[in-house]
Amino acid sequence: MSASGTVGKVKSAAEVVQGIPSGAHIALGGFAIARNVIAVVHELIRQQKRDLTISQGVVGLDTDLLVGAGLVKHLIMGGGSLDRFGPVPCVNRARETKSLVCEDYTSLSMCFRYLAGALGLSFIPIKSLIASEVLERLEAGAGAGDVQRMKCPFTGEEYVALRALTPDVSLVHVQVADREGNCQIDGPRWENEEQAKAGRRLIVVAEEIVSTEYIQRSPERTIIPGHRVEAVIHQPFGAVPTAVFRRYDYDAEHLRLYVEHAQEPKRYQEYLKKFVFDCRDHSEYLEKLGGAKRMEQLKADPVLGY
Amino acid sequence: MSASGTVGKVKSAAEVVQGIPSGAHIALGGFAIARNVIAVVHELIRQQKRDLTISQGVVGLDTDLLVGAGLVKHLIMGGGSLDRFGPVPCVNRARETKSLVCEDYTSLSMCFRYLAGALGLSFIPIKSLIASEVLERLEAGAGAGDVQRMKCPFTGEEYVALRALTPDVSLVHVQVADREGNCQIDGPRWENEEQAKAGRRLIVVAEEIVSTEYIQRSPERTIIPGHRVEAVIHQPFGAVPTAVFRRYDYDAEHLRLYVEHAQEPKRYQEYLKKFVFDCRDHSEYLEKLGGAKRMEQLKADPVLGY
Amino acid sequence: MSSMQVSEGTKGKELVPGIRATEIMAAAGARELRDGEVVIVGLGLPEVATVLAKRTHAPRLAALLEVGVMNSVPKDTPVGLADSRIFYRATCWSGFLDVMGMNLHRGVVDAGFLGALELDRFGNINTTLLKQESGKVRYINGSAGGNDVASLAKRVMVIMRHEKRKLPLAVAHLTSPGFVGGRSRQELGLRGGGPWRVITDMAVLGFDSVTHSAALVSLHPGIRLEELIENTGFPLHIPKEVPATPLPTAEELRLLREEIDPKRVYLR
Amino acid sequence: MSSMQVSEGTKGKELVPGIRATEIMAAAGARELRDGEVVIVGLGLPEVATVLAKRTHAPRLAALLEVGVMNSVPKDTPVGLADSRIFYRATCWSGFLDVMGMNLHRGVVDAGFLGALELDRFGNINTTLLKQESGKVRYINGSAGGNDVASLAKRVMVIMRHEKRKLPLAVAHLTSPGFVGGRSRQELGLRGGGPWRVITDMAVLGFDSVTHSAALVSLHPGIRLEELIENTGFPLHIPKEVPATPLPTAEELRLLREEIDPKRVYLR
Repeated sequence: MSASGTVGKVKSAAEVVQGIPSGAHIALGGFAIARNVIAVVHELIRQQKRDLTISQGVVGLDTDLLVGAGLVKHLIMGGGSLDRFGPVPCVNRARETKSLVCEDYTSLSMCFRYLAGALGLSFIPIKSLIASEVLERLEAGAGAGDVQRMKCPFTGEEYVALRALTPDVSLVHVQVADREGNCQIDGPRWENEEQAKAGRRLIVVAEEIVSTEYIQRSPERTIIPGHRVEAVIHQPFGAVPTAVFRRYDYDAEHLRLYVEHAQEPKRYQEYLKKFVFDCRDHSEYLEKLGGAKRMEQLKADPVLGY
Repeated sequence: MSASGTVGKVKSAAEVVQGIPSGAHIALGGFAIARNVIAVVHELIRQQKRDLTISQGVVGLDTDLLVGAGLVKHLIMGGGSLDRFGPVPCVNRARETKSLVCEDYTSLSMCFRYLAGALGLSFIPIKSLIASEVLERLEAGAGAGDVQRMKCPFTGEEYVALRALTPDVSLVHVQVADREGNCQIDGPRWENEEQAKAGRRLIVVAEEIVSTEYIQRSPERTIIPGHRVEAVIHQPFGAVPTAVFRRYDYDAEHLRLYVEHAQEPKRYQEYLKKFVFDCRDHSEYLEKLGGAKRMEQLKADPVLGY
Repeated sequence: MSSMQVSEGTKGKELVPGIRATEIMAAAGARELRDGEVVIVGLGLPEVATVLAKRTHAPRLAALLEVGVMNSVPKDTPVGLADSRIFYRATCWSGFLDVMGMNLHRGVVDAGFLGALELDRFGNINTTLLKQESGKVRYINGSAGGNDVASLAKRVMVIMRHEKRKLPLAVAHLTSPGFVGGRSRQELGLRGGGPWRVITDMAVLGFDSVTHSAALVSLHPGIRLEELIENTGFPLHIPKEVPATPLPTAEELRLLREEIDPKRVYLR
Repeated sequence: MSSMQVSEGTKGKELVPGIRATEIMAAAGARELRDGEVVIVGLGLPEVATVLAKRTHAPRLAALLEVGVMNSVPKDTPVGLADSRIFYRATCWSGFLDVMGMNLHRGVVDAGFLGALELDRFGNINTTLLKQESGKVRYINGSAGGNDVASLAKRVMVIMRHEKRKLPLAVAHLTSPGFVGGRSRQELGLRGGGPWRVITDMAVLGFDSVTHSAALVSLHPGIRLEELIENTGFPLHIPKEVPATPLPTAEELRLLREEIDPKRVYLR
């Protein structure tokens, strides 16, 4: 059912991923090790959705998992990192072995590309990128059709025009949503509003489903309105081992374990087998991480938010 | 003192207006009969700041007062209305007698012009205005240098490029601000975020001054961060007779009285004399409206917000 | 905003015994909306029509107000878009950039309701000024969101009073484009689908798919065709068989009268 | 983000008895910030320097993080910009569009702190990849906000370890532009003022106003000029009289050690 349907929007990750075709352009709303849509990423791997184009402001564990699993053919990104846990190992290896095409932008130019998409503009100008190898590589490579030097029609100032990004599917992990998809996000929102609204389809993963009355109590906090949302995946601890502010902290232990395995393709396959393929769903995965007891340890202090 | 100063930012309307020169471009954050910066507008009239350029998404009582007082030479607007109380009488009369230059845009094109200003872009494309007399009049008149037909460098689609608006001073009325200028707005925000951040200088009028700790309790609600704010005018009931959501309702009685006087230049001068020139400050004006007793009547119900 | 204000002058007029013109208009407006659609509404009859649609066949209609209000459920009758009464129980408060930029300009708004001072045969709308017979110009409101909605919504619906001077051959000021000069929207370079329905207190009008000029879709019960033609300032395509606008059902009337506008603020 | 991460390898190195290189770097960084300025910060020494400035001469410094966090007062040490620890007690949570668009691109950011894998004589920064001697490329992080800050901030400050291979004649990948090819920022079409200071564990570098190539501003106490030149991969303008970088004051040291980074997470 589309966003305009009358059937409920609350679905499982498996159902949602069944509706995402191989070859799709998926925009991910995570940032490094925060609010990654891990539940959906695992499902994309289990269902072996291939030849994906992934775009993301600052790629993190989510994209690294997909690239490591060999599902990504094209990556459009502003940067990448697992914060203190190091660079993104699978992404960097894939780039070094040239097994994926990569368009390197910057945080702001990615945000502007999403903004243009969200506003229905086919392009937007920017004053970054100029005089850098970032721009030269885009012009000479995969980004050739997406950047174009131009002048302001009023001032004559030089700009780089960026082509809008309108992903086939935008995915965002949020703290709360109601059954209609009205979403509220705690903490900073990086480029989530633009990335979400740029998508032709928008699917959210919510830690908690709240009533519409809850949303109506603070409508100024609704970052994504329900009518834009096609499906809501209700998945508590859906971003583990990445952090969700005010819900739980990143799982440092598991992130270290991930990085250790991801350094080496063979060990990475062991990781995927154990934590993805051998899990029927996210609950089984959480069990492997230590289940309820471990989740309790990761749970955020209500004052600190981590 | 500028925004970077170490002297307190909390000032009176009179002090602030002393720092606004005649001939300035002022962007107003009000909308029809909501959150108008009446306290500052009255002071601009008392101090007779002339030859102003005023820009506003949908002009309301605020601009009508300034135009009626003969202080505005150039108006850049997306529309105008006093809602059920009728059209903006002084603005329309001034247009009919050609005593001011007026650039007519639309709600979205005004918002985009502010957005461009706020983002530091000298222009932004839009798909409104095309094939309308709104565009033709702009091209043939005062807006000739601010609109320019262009094509998307990627798709070839036709757009109208709009020149960014970067007002000399942006004024916004908000429900709460701390002494550093961190502002939170209740209810819809129309184009306030873009209009505020487009300004070279930004001055806010706050119904209530709160502690920074209050701001820190819900930082996701800070629409204007303090470092952008040059001065905070603390003026309870500062927008009367226009409405401030969750604080007070519009004063229907006074709005009717206003419209009645504004129909006719001579009677309008009587209005100005009584409610502006003969008041030393906003407190005296509020007294004339019925003082504390009347304010108590206008005060919003905490659940309904009006 | 004026461009979306309540249509005046149909006060209490009953077209058939016991049913007011405004009630027929509201029901006709509601029937133009489909479930799950996104609509930009103004106050007055458009709001009444939208709420009626939501309470009948279109419970998942998303109703957006340009100032940044979504799906509000007013308890008291608002006087305009700047009236706090219209903010009540909304699911989202944002602003122009979100509603008009990230929804309307983004291309996800299915329908927009507009008001008009004048509307011409090609569905061009004037909300800016009136020209008096003396040639004197009287300014009224300007575009506000009107031009944006007319340019970008997939379908534009106008609810207005049916008067010859309000429906001239050509508008005195082309604020919001329809099929300008009879050209297609694509030729004009406009993304939105343009004018779709004009709902008046006499009839429902549409636009011919080839000539893009106004056509009669249905005549309200109690209105004679000659009366309609007499009160229209431009030639109308008239179908061979003129359908009658369906009357509101008993349930629609009950909802309108008892729940949606019991004080008859708009259903006058 | 990597481009703003803590500089490594200065662990515990004392330049003069009892004062670590990292402490001199933090104090030098703090002194480059003026009260009331707007600064885009990263984690590690830039954050430590900013907090030191705030607690001494610049209480009204506005400290922005690119993810959309302003003026936070972390209680626990964050591991990166995506770490919730860095959100604590902020005055504003917004996003990239606000911080990087409506502040940085708007032109109101006075100073930006960046890290670097490599920095060359014209202040060009590489945070994308390293080329090994075999010619093999190793990817690291990319730009994230680095290129944006380098392009648009009024002054760019880099805090990094002083090593010959990290300070080559030309960077292996020009991620973030300085004075590319020795040209002025205006010639390059860039709005920001470009690289202003490079604060290392040996010296503070600046850029010659005519040639735009790196110049020694001050040498840290305990470092010999020959040692500096030996460890720099590009020619340096050396002033006739080489000033010594001021040591942190007793109060600065107390703040750094007792209040700002008592666990010596960054002041290693």
